[in-house]
Amino acid sequence: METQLPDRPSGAAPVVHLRGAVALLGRFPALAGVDLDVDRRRTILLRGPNGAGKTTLLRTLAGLVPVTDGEAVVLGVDLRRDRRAVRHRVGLLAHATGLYDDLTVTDNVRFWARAAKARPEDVEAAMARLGLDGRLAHVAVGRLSAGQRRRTSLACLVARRPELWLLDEPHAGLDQDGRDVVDRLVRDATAAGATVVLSSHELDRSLELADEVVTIAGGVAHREPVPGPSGRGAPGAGAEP
Amino acid sequence: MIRDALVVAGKDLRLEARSRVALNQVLPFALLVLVLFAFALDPDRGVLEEATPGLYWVAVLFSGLLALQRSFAVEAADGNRDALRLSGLDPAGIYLGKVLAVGAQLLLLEALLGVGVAVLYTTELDGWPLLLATVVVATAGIATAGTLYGVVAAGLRVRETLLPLLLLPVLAPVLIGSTRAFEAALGGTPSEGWPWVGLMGVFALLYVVAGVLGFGPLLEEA
Amino acid sequence: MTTQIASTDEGRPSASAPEAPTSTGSRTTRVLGLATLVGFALLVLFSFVLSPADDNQGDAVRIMYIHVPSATLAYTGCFLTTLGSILYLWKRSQWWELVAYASAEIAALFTAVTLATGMLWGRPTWGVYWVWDARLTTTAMLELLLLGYLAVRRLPAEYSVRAKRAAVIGLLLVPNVIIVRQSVQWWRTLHQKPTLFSDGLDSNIEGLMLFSLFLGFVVLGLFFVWLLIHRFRVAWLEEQIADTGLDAAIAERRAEAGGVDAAGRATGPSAPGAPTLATGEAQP
Amino acid sequence: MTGTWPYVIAAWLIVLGAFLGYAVVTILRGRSLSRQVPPERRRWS
Repeated sequence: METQLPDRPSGAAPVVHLRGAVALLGRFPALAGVDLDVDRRRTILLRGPNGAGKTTLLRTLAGLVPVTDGEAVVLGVDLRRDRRAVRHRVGLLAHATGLYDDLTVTDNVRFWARAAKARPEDVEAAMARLGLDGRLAHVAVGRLSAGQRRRTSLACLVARRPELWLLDEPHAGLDQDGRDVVDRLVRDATAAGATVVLSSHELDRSLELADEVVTIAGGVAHREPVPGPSGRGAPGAGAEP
Repeated sequence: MIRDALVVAGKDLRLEARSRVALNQVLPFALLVLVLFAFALDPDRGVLEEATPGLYWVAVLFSGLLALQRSFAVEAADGNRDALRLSGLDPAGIYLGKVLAVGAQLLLLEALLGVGVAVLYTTELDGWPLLLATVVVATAGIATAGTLYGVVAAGLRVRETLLPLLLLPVLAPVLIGSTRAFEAALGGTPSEGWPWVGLMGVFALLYVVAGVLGFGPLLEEA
Repeated sequence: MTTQIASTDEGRPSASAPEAPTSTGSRTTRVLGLATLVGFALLVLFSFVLSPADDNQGDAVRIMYIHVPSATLAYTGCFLTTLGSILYLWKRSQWWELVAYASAEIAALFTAVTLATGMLWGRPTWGVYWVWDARLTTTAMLELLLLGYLAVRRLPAEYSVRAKRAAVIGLLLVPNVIIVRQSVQWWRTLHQKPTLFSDGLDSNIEGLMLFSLFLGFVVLGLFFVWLLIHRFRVAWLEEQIADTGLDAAIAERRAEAGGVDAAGRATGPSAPGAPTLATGEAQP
Repeated sequence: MTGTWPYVIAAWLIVLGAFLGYAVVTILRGRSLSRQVPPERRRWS
């Protein structure tokens, strides 16, 4: 059923290396033997129906969900041995924002950045990048719209400067401008040497970003060729249909 | 660890400064309890004066429970546990930070309740060194044990009912000790009170150690 | 000791037990159970017929033959719970975690029995059901602490989550009891005379009374072990039900891909067929 | 001292009843659970 992947050609160790990785949510095998390799500076798009295991895969890569079987190495850290060691090096944008409703946008970004020992100037830069440096900076997060909250958690992520970006539906709930910001962030991140794994249902947009598409279904990954001539090779060819 | 504790405590206190839940809700509740005791125990028969130390600490315990619930309600938001685990903060630091923030709020609460008792029950405060020492160790005990049991209950749908069941029996020695120590201080026999301060100190120490060691695994669950 | 209560297949030659039992009983428990039954019959005989009434307490002393052993075993169970919790957190031993859980439940039963018998002893002896005696109060607090542990252990969650939460609380059980006991003792002795129990039993106990008490310890001890084994096996079975069928679940999970995958491909732009593609090949 | 006998009897009845009840419940639970677990996982030795 699952595809046998050829062994990697020799070279730099991949950022993500999964072989037959199984992750359980309670008794349910959300990941039922995933094989996945991601090289540095690449952008991988995960697609698949709801409940296929995309979110669990991202949470597993972040070191949140334990891997119970198979191999799993992320950023050189063996997740089966010590999954905590990888956490401060990745940035996960999840559905839930994890922000404190009663604190302002600045308070939130500053707290999470300070927790990750980020530099203060990175906090300012990240907020400016997401368009949060104006009026919004001093508004309590509980009073923001869903899109604005998403921008706030993206700012927390940017300020941390993660080596591996894990974006769960980053375009969801954002306006046109916000989506453009996300796309630029992804491109800048890979240009700066980071690696991105994102899941999305907005294929038009994310296919342009992705170097590679991986379909997740039934807790197993299948690699696919990138459809069309787009991808990293032709960044300018992303004309909207 | 200390740095992380200060970051977390700063966040919690800032959160309180912005939302003022402890100030606007917990504190009035504590004063209300004092008034209710006066209704229940006739102030004219002297019962109230005799029972003042006990009533004071029961009021502290119940309102402290509310403060603890609040301290973990803010962390119960969707995805917050994940965010904390990913944050790079030392779990022991998170624990100590929350203990510090809860402890600071409790101290404020106790100070104002003390004024309330002095005014409403016309208690003459005496034996200051013992009173202050008792307040410090009792607060440390409530905050350290409460934060540890708070994280066990946090994130559960039943946390409002579970936390009192877990915490109040555990805090029984603190209630007994702080009440006896206050009685000793107010009664002019402070030497009887100091062993209790020691006992509560041991209690707080036990829970600091348990919390520093146990908070990480407890945060890790799920 | 590990194989005594539950073992995996290689625990002992299965020739002695060719068929898996359909209950939590085994030869050991049947022997223990029989001994317990006989023991209880003897204990009743000794407590009610053979042993005399006490000079001070009168017939109420007959309650003591079960009250004192229950109390001892309640504290033993509480100690076992803490021990099991420590060993679970330290060695990740599920066996010890289940021992901790089983003994906490049994300790709760014995504590309840201790409290009930203590009150029924107190009424004729002291004239009241309850006094704020150090031992009584500590035992009552122990019951509450045990109920807290059990409440946490029984919350629906994944095994490792439940076990970890409960183990942290179980670990603190004995320290808590010690501190509670210390505080209650100081509390009661600062203002009034020492515990009332001390003049009750130890003063002039001899002969048949001492033997009856000793028999009580033996019989209740046997019963405790018998219950512990059964309760452990029940807990074991509960976790086995939760555990079974992981392979089946994975196969089922993968089979989801069949239907969904086809649907995904129908809308997807890529051609069906072997989706094999080495990472390097896509590189421009 | 005949007044103490009701208390003694009550105490014993409560104890024996509680023990018996708990033992029966435990055994019955074990039986019903045994049926749901594959035999190789419930071999006590």
